[in-house]
Amino acid sequence: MNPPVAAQGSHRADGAVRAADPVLTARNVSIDYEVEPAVHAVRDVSLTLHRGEILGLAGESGCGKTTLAYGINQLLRPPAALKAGTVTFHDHDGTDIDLGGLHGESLRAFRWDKISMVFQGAMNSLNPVISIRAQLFDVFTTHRPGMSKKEKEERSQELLRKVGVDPNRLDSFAHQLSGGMRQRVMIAMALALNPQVMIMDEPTTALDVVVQRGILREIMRLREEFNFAVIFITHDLPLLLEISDRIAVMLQGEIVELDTAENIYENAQHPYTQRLLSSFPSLTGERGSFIRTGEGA
Amino acid sequence: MADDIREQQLAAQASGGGIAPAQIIEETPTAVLAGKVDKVGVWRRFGQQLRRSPKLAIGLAMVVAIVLFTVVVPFFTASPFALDNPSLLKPGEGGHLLGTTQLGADVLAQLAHGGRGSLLIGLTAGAITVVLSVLFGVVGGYIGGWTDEILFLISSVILVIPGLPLMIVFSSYIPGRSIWLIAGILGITSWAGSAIVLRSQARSLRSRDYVAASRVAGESPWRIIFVEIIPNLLPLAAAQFLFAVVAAILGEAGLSFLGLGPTGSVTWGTMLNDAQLGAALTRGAWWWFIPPGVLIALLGGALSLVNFSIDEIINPKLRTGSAQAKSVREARRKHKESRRAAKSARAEQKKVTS
Amino acid sequence: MIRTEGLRRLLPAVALASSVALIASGCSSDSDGGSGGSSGEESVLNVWAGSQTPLVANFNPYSTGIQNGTLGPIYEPLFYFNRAAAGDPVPMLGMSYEFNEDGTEITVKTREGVTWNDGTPFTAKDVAFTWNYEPAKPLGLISAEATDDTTVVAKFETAQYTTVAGLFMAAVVPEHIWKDKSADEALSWANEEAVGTGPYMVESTSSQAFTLTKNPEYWQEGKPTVEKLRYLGINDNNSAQSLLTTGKIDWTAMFIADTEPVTADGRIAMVNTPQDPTVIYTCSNAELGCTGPQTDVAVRQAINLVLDRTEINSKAFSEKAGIISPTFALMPRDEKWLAEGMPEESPQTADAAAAEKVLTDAGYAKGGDGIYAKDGERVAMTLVSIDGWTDYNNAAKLIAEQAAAAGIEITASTASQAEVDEQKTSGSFQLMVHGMNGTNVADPYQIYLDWFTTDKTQPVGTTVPQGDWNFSRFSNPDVDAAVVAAAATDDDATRLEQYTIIQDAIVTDLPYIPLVINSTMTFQNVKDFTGWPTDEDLYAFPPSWGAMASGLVVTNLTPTD
Amino acid sequence: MKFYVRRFAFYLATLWFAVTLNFVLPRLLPGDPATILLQKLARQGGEVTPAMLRSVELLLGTSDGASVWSQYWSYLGSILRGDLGVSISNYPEQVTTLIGQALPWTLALVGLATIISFVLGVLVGAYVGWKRGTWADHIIPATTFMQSVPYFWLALLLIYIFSVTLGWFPIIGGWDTWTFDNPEASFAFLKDVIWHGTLPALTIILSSVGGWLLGMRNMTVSTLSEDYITTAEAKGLRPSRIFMTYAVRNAALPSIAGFTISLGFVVAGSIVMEQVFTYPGLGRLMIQAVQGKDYALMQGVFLVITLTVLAANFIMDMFYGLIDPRARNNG
Repeated sequence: MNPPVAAQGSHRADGAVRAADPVLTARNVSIDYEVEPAVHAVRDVSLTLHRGEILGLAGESGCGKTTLAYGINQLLRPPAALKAGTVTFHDHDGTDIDLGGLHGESLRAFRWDKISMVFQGAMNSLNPVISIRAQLFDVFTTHRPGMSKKEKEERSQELLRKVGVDPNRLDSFAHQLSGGMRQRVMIAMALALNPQVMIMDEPTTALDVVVQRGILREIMRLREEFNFAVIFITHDLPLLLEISDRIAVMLQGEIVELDTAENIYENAQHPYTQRLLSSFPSLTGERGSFIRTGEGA
Repeated sequence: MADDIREQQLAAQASGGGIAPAQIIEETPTAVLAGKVDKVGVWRRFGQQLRRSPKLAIGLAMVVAIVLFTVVVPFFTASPFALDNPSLLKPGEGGHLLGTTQLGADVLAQLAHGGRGSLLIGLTAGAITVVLSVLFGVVGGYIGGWTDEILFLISSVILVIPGLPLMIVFSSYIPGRSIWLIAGILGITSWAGSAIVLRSQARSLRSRDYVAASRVAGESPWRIIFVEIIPNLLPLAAAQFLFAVVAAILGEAGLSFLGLGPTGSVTWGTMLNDAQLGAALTRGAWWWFIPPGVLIALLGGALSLVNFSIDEIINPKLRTGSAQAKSVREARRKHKESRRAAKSARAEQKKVTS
Repeated sequence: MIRTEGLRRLLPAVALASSVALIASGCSSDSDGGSGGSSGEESVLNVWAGSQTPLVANFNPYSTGIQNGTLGPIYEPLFYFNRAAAGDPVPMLGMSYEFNEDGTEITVKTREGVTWNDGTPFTAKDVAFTWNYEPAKPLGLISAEATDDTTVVAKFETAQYTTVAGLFMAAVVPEHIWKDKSADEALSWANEEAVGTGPYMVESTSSQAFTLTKNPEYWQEGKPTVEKLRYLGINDNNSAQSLLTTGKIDWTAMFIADTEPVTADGRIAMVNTPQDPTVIYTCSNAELGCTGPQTDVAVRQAINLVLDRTEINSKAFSEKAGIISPTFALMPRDEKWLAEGMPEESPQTADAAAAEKVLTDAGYAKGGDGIYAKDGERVAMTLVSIDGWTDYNNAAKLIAEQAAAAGIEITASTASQAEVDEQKTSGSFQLMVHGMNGTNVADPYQIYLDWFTTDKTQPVGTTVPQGDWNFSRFSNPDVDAAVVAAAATDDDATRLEQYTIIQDAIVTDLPYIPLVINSTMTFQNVKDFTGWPTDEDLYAFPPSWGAMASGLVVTNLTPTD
Repeated sequence: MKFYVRRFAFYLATLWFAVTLNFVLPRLLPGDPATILLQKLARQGGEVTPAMLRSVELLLGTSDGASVWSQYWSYLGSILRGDLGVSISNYPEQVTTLIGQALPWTLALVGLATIISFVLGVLVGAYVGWKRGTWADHIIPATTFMQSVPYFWLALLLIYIFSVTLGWFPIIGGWDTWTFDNPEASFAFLKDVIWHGTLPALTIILSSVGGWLLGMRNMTVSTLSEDYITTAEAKGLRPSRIFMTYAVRNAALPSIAGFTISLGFVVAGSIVMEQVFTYPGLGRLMIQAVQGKDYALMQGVFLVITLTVLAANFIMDMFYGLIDPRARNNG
């Protein structure tokens, strides 16, 4: 079989940032929804995520972005199923973990510890009936059995402070928080175990622009601080252009183009990418200045 | 907020979990993936359901069978009131398939005839229930404001007033009790639950774009209720109707057992009462006592089976939930394959790089 | 309330007999529910007299909520008149009585050496007090006074020959307790530590049962011998029968259609003493406003002829009912009151031909629909019975079917008790299956007086007052006169002459069409207790709920060992 | 705030309704209670003594011509004073006394049975929901058939099989009258009461557990597709934790919210049940009232049952906030 566009794209991309070493590699991943007729949500996708980089995953809704993200973290629920391909996690101590090989206890232990996620629709990703504290503590009790109550408490407060939420909010319940706050809390939760990869699925879609900006700035800063890699999924290409190192454009389950943000912005190869770009009003000002160097904030 | 959530929870419970609180008849991602249910009409969904779930098929089959039984059998049996047979013949004796009662009436004939009575009561009460619950629930839920407040208040009052005691008090005052009267009493004492369920749904539909649109377009509330809202509540209303039918048939049996049933007509309830008065059990006349109870249970069970399927139409999560889980093993298997495939792929990888 | 509607479950147990042993072992806590002296412990007689739970302690003879066991075991009468068999009154607190020549004055000698169970001696004063006591004052009493400690004299407006039984059967209450109870109090008072002269006194009460323990000072030497009576509250005959078969009940009276399984092991014996007539009330008197075909005597006679009482008895009354006489003299008890040439029984089998002849002779002709009619009025009537009184409902269904055979259309319908009472008292009914009260002495007089005299009825639309029973609106001056005359004489021959007039009238006129004498079945534990009334020796009315009679029975019982 | 206003209105309206209904219905009554009572007495022993006649007249004969309104007010007054009148079928006992004796039995039996049935239904239901799509799904249809069986029919069968035929359980009563003359505070008595309560409780549980089970199962299934469940999985929480704290904790809310409501239904069912078992409870009292045409008692019982259900609702209102934070600090 001749290598698909995506594969070529990725080769070039690798060329661009050869220095960094990969933290996550997906090879020829295909995911189907086993319903009548079967839906091929993700087709033969390969990509590599490097340490500390932000990889944008763009595409209109229904193109399989989310499914891919779930697939990477082994979160697929029937009828969705990983039909082919491998996902390998390269731990910082050098060991490679085949995610497909994980399940049950090992998978459970792996999740959140190495790869954490921030879901779209922050509204419903918090359990409505138990307090924020309880939900944070859950993470520590399962993954860090050693931690004392006091340590958990301190850690939780610290996390909230980091995402700019008043630590007293630990006692609050989801319905008492604004959308932005909930998302910040989710991010705090995602940081809890210092994961090496964070998958963010439309983390800001539901929020209004100002809040959105605030949260994005937060994410940028935190990444500087903890140097985790991010897979940032959104349909908002301009946003990605601002914050990503590299961008993968998905269309009907395939990655049609993968390249550095610059290249995508300056000379997009694939017609779909071009259509996407042209569909947005041209972005004013020096690209990214707003977020990267907090000017005008 | 606070009371809303309670009302939603209540509605959810009252509908037997048919609807989830705050989760209304609207497509959830899973639903869409699992066969785009909500894009097609109620009846097509029903058809799909029929093909998909044996529950519905079995349920319907049983209901039809029972109805046919009550309709057809009377043509082949003696009148249920003919007493010109010996008392308490065993099944089969003297050509009486189910034997005779103490008065010498043919049990099979009474069973079929009584079935008509019970069904009549059930359906009438069910209809009353639906009408009232639409009136109090849907109208209130849609119009909102004070109307809603008051209608809802009434509903919740009726809801907590214990039903059977109320019926008992009612019917013990009323001298001659026709089948219709009993049905009426059962109907007006047991609509509140459905009203609360329908209301919570109507309230959510109210905020839908298309409803809002027709409001803006200045259509009359009634038109909106009957053209936009009620059709969407059809499955739910149907479920409530079936609930009501079962409840009414059981209620009638209870009343009859207390000697407060319909006078001068045969129902499964009055049959049970006669059998009890005639000490059928201690006399070993099981053919007199067992069949009516069993038929009530069968009919109730059958209707519940139908209800499950309706619930699954209303709340796709229920179906997809099971559907998902069913295909879990399947998925697992596929999973293993893919891993095997992956391994081999990696092997190749190594070759290439080396 | 053996006969309370809805609770009269007809029931024989086929499977029961076999399971007795099992149950006994199952209820090991006390496998022989206190029956007799068999286990050497103190003997307890378990009684169900029809009371339902919750039981409320109320031993007030003047209260409507009075508990069974009050009249007889606790309170005693002057004389006991046996309604079960002919015979002389049994002296209780009275020794003897005599009338003056016109029967308006009664002198009673009372028993000496009797004490109330609180130690106070009983005297004639108590009797005088009882008769003068407002709630129990006999009708027409002029005065009652104790001339000495053992003599009491009562003066009445009219002759008392026929009403003396009621007077003597009333409970005698202690003056020293009741004198400071006002009439209203007397009715609403529960009287939980009843002070009586009877063989038993109250020991304990609960909502499920109450226990009477024997009165050590009882005036009959060496009696009673049964230590305790336990009166149970049970809600329906099904449970009661199960308990009877499992040895938890020693004495009860209820309807059981198939007694074989109960009496099989010889421990339980059954005595059936039919007492109360079951009849078809007809609103018979057009002059008093009755409407409908049944106002024509021919129609009533036709119905009377077309009835198959044998089938009715077997299907509706499980062959336990007695054969009724159209004279309402209870046979054989009232044999001596059956006038010459009067039928001893109503026809037991249907004679449709005879019935149709009666109708045609009366000018009726069969219509195209097979129903007789006269002057365009079809012989079609509704027959009502109280919903849930199954034997009546069933009888009604059967009657409707049988009447059709003679071209008479009867529609059987049921209605609530309240409604039936309304129809009955106001006369707004045509036909009604209902009961009559049997007389509590061996004499049909009370029935003739209460059910057939003009004084005891009202025009249709006017309510027949409480205590009057002539619901058929029957009115016949000869009968009225005969009843009065009968009451005024103490001479049997003279009275029988009067009865001849009455019986002749009612047998032809049939204002109440006789059906059967309803059964009164009593079940007795003959294994653990002896001395029960039997068919051979009906020294007292056997059922456990019998007022006063139950006192004689329990006094007469002895535990076997 | 609105929430509390509503609830208050709700309690007020319900009370008024129950009370007023009791006032209105008797005035629609055909026939005259005195006649009926006499009938009843006549049926008992076939003898109506002059004494009885007079007592009945004194008891029911008089009727004052007061206006309906003044009657209504005095009626409300007497209710407030807790005076429910005198029972005819248990003359001269006060209705309140009778209810006082019966209430504990019903509360204990029905209350306990309902709670058992509820807990059982919720737990099994949650499990079945969790194991959706497996054999467990077949439990549901089975239970609904149980649910559609008439209470009394089931009760009679149970008695016939376990009490009459096998003799494992007593045939009647709340305790063994042949052993204990009166209820007493002893262990033996308690044991006896439990022994007598088993079958009645079983009846209630068998015929009411299905509803809880089905509701809980469905709620669990829908809850499992909520985002926060996915989050919990992604967080790598242990299945047990996800099941209890994330799924069940949420799915149970509707059942709990509906618990007190359904109490009314259970009480209703238990009425027939108590009749069959001759159980000394409220239901038994009610039926006796109906058969004795004892309207004072009938309405007293109806009122008390309603009040009990209301009280249960009130308690639930108090505590619901604890289990559902969203219902707290509403304003």
